Amino acid sequence: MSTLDNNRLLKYYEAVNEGCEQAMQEDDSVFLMGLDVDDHKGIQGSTLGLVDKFGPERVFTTPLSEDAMTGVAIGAAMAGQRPIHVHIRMDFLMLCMNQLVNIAAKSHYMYGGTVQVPLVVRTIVGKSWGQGAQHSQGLHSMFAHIPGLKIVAPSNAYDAKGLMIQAVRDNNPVIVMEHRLLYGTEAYVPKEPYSVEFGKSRVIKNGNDITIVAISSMVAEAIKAAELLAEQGMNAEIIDPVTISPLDSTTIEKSVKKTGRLLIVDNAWLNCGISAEISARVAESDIITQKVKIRRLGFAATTCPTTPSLENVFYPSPKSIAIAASLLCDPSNTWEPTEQQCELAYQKNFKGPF
Amino acid sequence: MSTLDNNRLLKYYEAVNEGCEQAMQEDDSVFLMGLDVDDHKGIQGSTLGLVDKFGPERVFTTPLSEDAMTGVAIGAAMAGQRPIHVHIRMDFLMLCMNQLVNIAAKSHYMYGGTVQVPLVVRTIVGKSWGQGAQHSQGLHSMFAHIPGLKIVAPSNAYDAKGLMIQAVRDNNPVIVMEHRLLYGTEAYVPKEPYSVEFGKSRVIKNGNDITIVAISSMVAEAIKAAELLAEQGMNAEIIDPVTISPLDSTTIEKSVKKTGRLLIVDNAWLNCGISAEISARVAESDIITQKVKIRRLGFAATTCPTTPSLENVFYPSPKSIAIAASLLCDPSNTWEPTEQQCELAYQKNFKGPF
Amino acid sequence: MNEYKPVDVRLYEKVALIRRVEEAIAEIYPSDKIKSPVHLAIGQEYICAAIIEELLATDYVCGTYRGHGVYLAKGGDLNAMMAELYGKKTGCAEGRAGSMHLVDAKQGVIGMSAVVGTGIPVAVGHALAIKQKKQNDVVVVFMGDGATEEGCFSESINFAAIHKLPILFVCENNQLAIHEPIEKRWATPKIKERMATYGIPAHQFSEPDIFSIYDYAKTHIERMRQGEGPAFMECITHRWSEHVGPNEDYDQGYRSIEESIAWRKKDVFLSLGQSLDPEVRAMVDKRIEQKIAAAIDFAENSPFPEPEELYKYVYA
Amino acid sequence: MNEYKPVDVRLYEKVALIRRVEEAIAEIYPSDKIKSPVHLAIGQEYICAAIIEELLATDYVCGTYRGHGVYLAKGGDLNAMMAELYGKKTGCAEGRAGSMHLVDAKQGVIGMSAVVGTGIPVAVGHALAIKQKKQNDVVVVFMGDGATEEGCFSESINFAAIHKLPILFVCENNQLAIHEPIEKRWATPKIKERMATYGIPAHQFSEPDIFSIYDYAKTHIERMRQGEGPAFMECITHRWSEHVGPNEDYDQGYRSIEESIAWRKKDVFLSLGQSLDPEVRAMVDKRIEQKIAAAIDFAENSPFPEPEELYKYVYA
Ligand SMILES: Cc1ncc(C[n+]2csc(CCOP(=O)(O)OP(=O)(O)O)c2C)c(N)n1
Ligand SMILES: Cc1ncc(C[n+]2csc(CCOP(=O)(O)OP(=O)(O)O)c2C)c(N)n1
Ligand SMILES: [Mg+2]
Ligand SMILES: [Mg+2]
Repeated sequence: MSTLDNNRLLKYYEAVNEGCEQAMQEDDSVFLMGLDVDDHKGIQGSTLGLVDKFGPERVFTTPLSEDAMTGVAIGAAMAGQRPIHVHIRMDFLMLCMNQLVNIAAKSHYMYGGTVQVPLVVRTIVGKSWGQGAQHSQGLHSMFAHIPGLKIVAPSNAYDAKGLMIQAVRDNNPVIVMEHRLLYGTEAYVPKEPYSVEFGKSRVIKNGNDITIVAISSMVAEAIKAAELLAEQGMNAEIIDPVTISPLDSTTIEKSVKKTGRLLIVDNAWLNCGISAEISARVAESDIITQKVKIRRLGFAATTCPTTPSLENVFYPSPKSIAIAASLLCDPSNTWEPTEQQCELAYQKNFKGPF
Repeated sequence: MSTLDNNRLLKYYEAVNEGCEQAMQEDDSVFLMGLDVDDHKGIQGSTLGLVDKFGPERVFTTPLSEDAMTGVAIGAAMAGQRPIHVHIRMDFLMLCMNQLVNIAAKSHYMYGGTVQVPLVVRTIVGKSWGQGAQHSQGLHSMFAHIPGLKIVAPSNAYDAKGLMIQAVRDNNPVIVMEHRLLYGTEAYVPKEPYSVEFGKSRVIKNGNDITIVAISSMVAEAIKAAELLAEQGMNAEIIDPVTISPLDSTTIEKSVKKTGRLLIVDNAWLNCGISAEISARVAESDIITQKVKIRRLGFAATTCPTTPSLENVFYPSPKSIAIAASLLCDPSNTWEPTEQQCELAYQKNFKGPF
Repeated sequence: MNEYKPVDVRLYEKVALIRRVEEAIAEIYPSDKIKSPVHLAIGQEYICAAIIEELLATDYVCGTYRGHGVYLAKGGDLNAMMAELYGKKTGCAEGRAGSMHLVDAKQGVIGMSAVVGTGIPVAVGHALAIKQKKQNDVVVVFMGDGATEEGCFSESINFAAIHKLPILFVCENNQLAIHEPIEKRWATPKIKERMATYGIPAHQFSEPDIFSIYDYAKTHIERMRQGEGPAFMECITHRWSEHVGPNEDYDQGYRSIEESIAWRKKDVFLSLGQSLDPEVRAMVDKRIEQKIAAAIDFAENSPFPEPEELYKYVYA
Repeated sequence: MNEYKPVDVRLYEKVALIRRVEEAIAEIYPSDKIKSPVHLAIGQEYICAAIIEELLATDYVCGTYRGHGVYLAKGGDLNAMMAELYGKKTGCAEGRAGSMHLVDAKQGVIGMSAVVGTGIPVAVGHALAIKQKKQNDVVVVFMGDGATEEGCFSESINFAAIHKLPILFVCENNQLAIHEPIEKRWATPKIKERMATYGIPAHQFSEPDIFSIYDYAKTHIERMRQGEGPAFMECITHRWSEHVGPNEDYDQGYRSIEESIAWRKKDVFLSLGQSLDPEVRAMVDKRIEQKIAAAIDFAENSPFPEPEELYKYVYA
C-alpha cells in the first residue's frame, strides 16, 4: 500500500495514535479533546501518551456534555484551531447531531465561505461481548446524507494513520469511523507522516466473478469470505471505499462492469444506507449496460441484541458473505462453508472490556 | 381516495388538526405537547383550538428543551400515555436524535418486549421565503435507517388526517413528516375518523412510459410534471410511497416492471437517502428482468441557500422533473417546458411568515 | 435505635442482597459465562436501598447501566436478572439487554440506558403520566455525577419543577466518571445550590448515613404523593470496583487506595450487619445465599434464545 | 453626567443606528424585496450597544437569528447586511444566509444560527481558541431567555467556568419565546442565582439602564482579559415587534399593550437622544440616515447570485 520506507507492523490503535501525534506535531493548532482522552487507558490505547507529550492544554477530557463540546470544538475550529474530538462509541454522536448537521456541515456554505470548520470527530464502532443496542451502531450513512460533512472508515492500520492525518489537514468537518474489533489488527505502517487521499476506493483484491464492496470491519470478513470462495473456484474482486463521503463509485462501477455481479457488505443497517447508495449508483451507471445482479448484506433490520446467540445472526460473517456471493455467481449453488473455515482470529480473541 | 361519506374540501393543516382532535377524542391517553402548540397561531393552524377543547393538561407548550422533552414523551408513552410531540421544523429533530434513535427506536426490542413506545412526533419541513439552511431539511431518510422507527410523509390533506390517526393508534414511535408548502392545499377529507394504512404505496396516476416515485411535497410537483409530459405524449405513472418506513417497494417494482423506467423525486438529499433505497430495491428486484433506466432528483448536494436565485435551482421543480423524465423516456429528447407552464399555484402564493 | 429495628433488617437485607449478588457476579465473571460488560456498584448499595425502601409496587425507579442495585432494591426478579447477564432466553429482556439495560416492567423498574443521562427525562415522562392519570405514585431516578453534566439533566429538572411532577432525582456522586475526577468536570461542587434555584428541595449527604438518607427520601416521597413536586438528593459515595468489570483498580494510578480506606471503614453493609441480632442476620444471610445460588442455577440451566428469535420485538 | 459625554454619543449612535435600520427594514418589508424572515429587536437595542461598546476589533460577538443589532454594534458592514437581507451576491454571506445567519468574520461577528441556543457553545469554542493561543481577546455571546432552557446552555456555562474562558454570557430576557411567556418555561426566575453556582459573577438588570449595563460589561470584560474567566448578565427587556416580521402584535391577545407602555416610556433611544446636545444629535442622525439610504441603494442595485454559484462553498 505504500512506497515509503520504514514500514513496521503496527496495531490499528497504535496507528491511530501515531496519526494523532504526528498531526499534532505538524501543526500547533491541532488539539485533542473528548471524554477520557487523557486517562491511563487512553481510548483503548489510541490516545495513550499524548497528554504527556503535548500537555493538558492540548489534550484534555471534558464534562459529559457531548452536544456543547461539539459546539465548542466547532467554534475553536472556526477561530483557527484544528480540534480532534473523540467519542468512544459512535452511538453517542446522536447527542451531537444538531451541532454536526446544523452547524459544522453548514457553516462554510451558510456563511458564504467566510469561515471554515476544520474539525475531526473520531468515533469507534463497538461490536460483540454484549455491547448491545447502544454501543454497536455504525451510523456513517446518516452523516453521508448531509452535504458539508466528510466521513471515512479505515479498515486497517495503514489507512487508520493516513486517513487521520488527512482528516486533520482537511479544512472541513471530517468524521473518522474506527472499529473496536480492528484495534488489535496489524498492518505495515510507515514511520513518516503520510496521508491517504479522500474519495478514492481501493481495490483490495482483483477478481473477475463478482465484486464485493466491503466497509470498515467488513473488509476483513470479505477477505476471509473471498478465500473460501476461491477454494470453490469463484474469484471475487474486493473493493474498500475507504471514504464513505465523498464516495468514489467510479472504481466500483468499473469493477462491476467487468464482473456483472455486486455484493455490498456494510457494517450498518441497509435501509437508506451507503449500501443502498452504492447499489443505486451502479444501477444508474451509464458505463454498465447489462442488468447487474446485486445484493446487500449488513446489520439485520433489528436493534442489536446482547446475547451471542442472537448477535451471531445479527452481523454478516465470512459465512453469510461467502454464501451470498456464491448464490449471486450461480443461484443453483448449494455450497456452504463450515463454521470452522469461517472463524476470524481477531473475533475469537476479543473479550472486552469495552 | 375514500368511500366514506361526508367528504369536504379541507386544507392540509385543517386535516392535521382534525386528525389530532379525533385521536384525542378517541382515547384519553392521547396528549399533545411541543413548543407553541397552545398559542394563538397553533402551529400554523394545525393545533389551533385544541387547548380549548382538551385543556392545558392535554395540550401544553414546553420549555425550549427538545432533547429532554423527547425523553419525557417517550417515558410517558412507556407509562401508558400516547403523546403527540410537535416540532415546527424537522431540522430541530437533530436535537432529539439521541432519544429517538437510542431510546424510542430500541426500547421495545432492548427491553425484550416488556415495554412499548406509542409516540407520535410531528414535524414540518420548511421551504422558500428564506427558510434557508436550518429550516428546510427533509431528514426522513435518517429515521428510515433505524429499525424500530416508522416514518410517514403525507402529501395531501386526506393522508394527513388518516396517517395522523393511524400514527396515534400504532404502538411504535412514528414520525410524521408534514410539509409547510402543503399546508394550504386542499383535498376531500371525510368527517369521520379513518386511518391510512402504513406500508402501502399509492398509485396516484396510471401510466405506461415511466414510473415517477415522488415523496412529500414532490408529489404535487410530479403531478404537474406529468401533465406537461402528457402534452408531449409521454404517459407517466406516479407513485406516492406514503410511508417512508415501512416502505412498500413491491408496488413500485411492479410499476417499473411495466414501464422499464424509474424517476425518483425526493424532498431531500440523494446520498444515502430513501431515493437510493428505492433505486436499489428496484435494481435488486427479482421480478424485474430487464436493465431499468433509473434517475434520482432531490435537493442539490449543497446546504439550502436563502436567496431565491439559488433556492430555485436547489429544489426539483415540475420543469426539472419533466425534463429528467423525458430524457429517461428518450435520451435524444430536447423538449423543455416553459417556466410559465411549470409554475405551481401554491408556490406562487407562499410568502411566509414561517 | 430501637424504633428502627424492622426497617434495619429490611435495609440490611437489601444492602446485603445487592452486595452479595455483585460479589457473586465478580466471582463468576472470569469464567466468561456472563456475556455482558458489568458495572458494579459495590460500596454504593446503601443509597438505592435506603431510598427505594418506602416505595410501593406501583411506583417507578430508573437506574443506569450500573443498575443491579436499583433493580434488586425495587424487587426486580433476581433470576431474570442473572439469566439476562448470561444472555439467556429467561432473562428480563430475553437476552437482548445484558447487564446495562435491566428492566422489570411488572415491578416498576424502568428500562435502563447505557447512554449516560438519557434515562432522566424518560423517568420524568413516567412522572408526567402519573400526574396526567391523577395517580399518586412516584418516580425515583438515579444518576451518576457525570450524568448531571448532560444538558438533558438541566432540561429535565426544569420541566419537572414547572409541572410539579412526583419525581425524586438522586445523584450518586462517586466523584468519578470512568477514571475522570469530578474536578475536571464540574466547575464547582455546588449542585444542591443549583438545584435549589429551580425551587425544589435539595440536599447533600456527604456521609454514607443510610438512616438519614432513608428519612429524607421517605419525607419527600410523601410530599410528592401530595402533589408537591420534585426534590433532589446528592449522595457523596465511593465506587470500590473498577468502572467496568469485576476487579478493583487502585493499582492503576488514577486514584489511591487511601481515599478508599476511609469509605470502607464506613461500609454500611458491615455496620448495619453488625448492628443486627446475629441470629436474625444469619437467617437473612442464608436466605440471600440461597436466592443467589438459585439464580445462578437458573441462569446456567436456561437456554439461549434461538437464532430465529432475532426479529422478535422490533415492532410492537 | 458630564464625564459620560463621549460615550453617550457613541452609545446613542449605536442604539440609533440599530433602531433606524430595523425601522427601515420594517418599512421596506411589505414590498417583498427583503427575501428573508426578519426578527426585529426594536426596544432591545440598548443591551448589545452597551455591552459591545468596549470591545476591540479582534474580540468576538455571537448573536442569534434576532441579530441585526449585535452585528451592527460590533461594526458589521451595513451594506453587506442589507444586501444579504435582499438575497444579493454582495451580502455578507453572498445570499446564502438571509437575516437569520448574519456573519462578518473580519469584524469578529461569529456566524449566527437559527436553531435556538446552538451559537452558545460555538462562542465558547472561540473563547477556548483565544485561551489556547494565549491571546487576550474576549467573546460576548447573546441569547434569549428561551435559549437558556436548552441543555447546551448549561453544558456551555459549566465548561467555560471550568476552563476560566474569556466569555461573557448575556441573556436578553424579553420574557417571551415566540408567544410563550416565561412562566410556562422557567420553573423560577432565579437564573442569576443558578449561574452564580458555577462560581462566576452573575448579575441581573431589571431596568433598561444602559450606563449600568455598560459599566458592568466593561468591568467584566477587563477582568476576562486578565484571565479571570466568564461572567453572566441577564437583562430584562421588552420586544416591541411581533416575533418574526415587521409588525407589532399587541392586538393578538397573547400580551397587552399596557405592559409595553411602561417599557416605551423608558425607551433608551429616546432618553439618550434627548440627553444629547441637539446639534450633535442632528449630525449623528444625519450620518445614520445617509448610511441607511446608501445601504438600501447598495442592496437594491446589487445583483442576485448566478444559479451556477449554487455549488460554491459546499466544501472548503
Ligand atoms: C452519553 C455518553 N457519553 C459517554 C459515555 C461513556 N461512559 C460510560 S459510563 C461513563 C461515566 C459516567 O459517570 P457517572 O454518571 O458519574 O456514573 P458512574 O459510572 O460513576 O456511576 C461514561 C463517560 C456514555 N455511555 N454515554
Ligand atoms: C432549537 C429550536 N427550537 C425551536 C425553535 C423555534 N423558535 C424560533 S425563535 C424561538 C423563541 C426563542 O426565544 P428566546 O430564546 O427567548 O429569543 P427571542 O426570540 O425572545 O429573542 C423559538 C422557539 C428554534 N428556532 N430552534
Ligand atoms: Mg460517577
Ligand atoms: Mg425571549
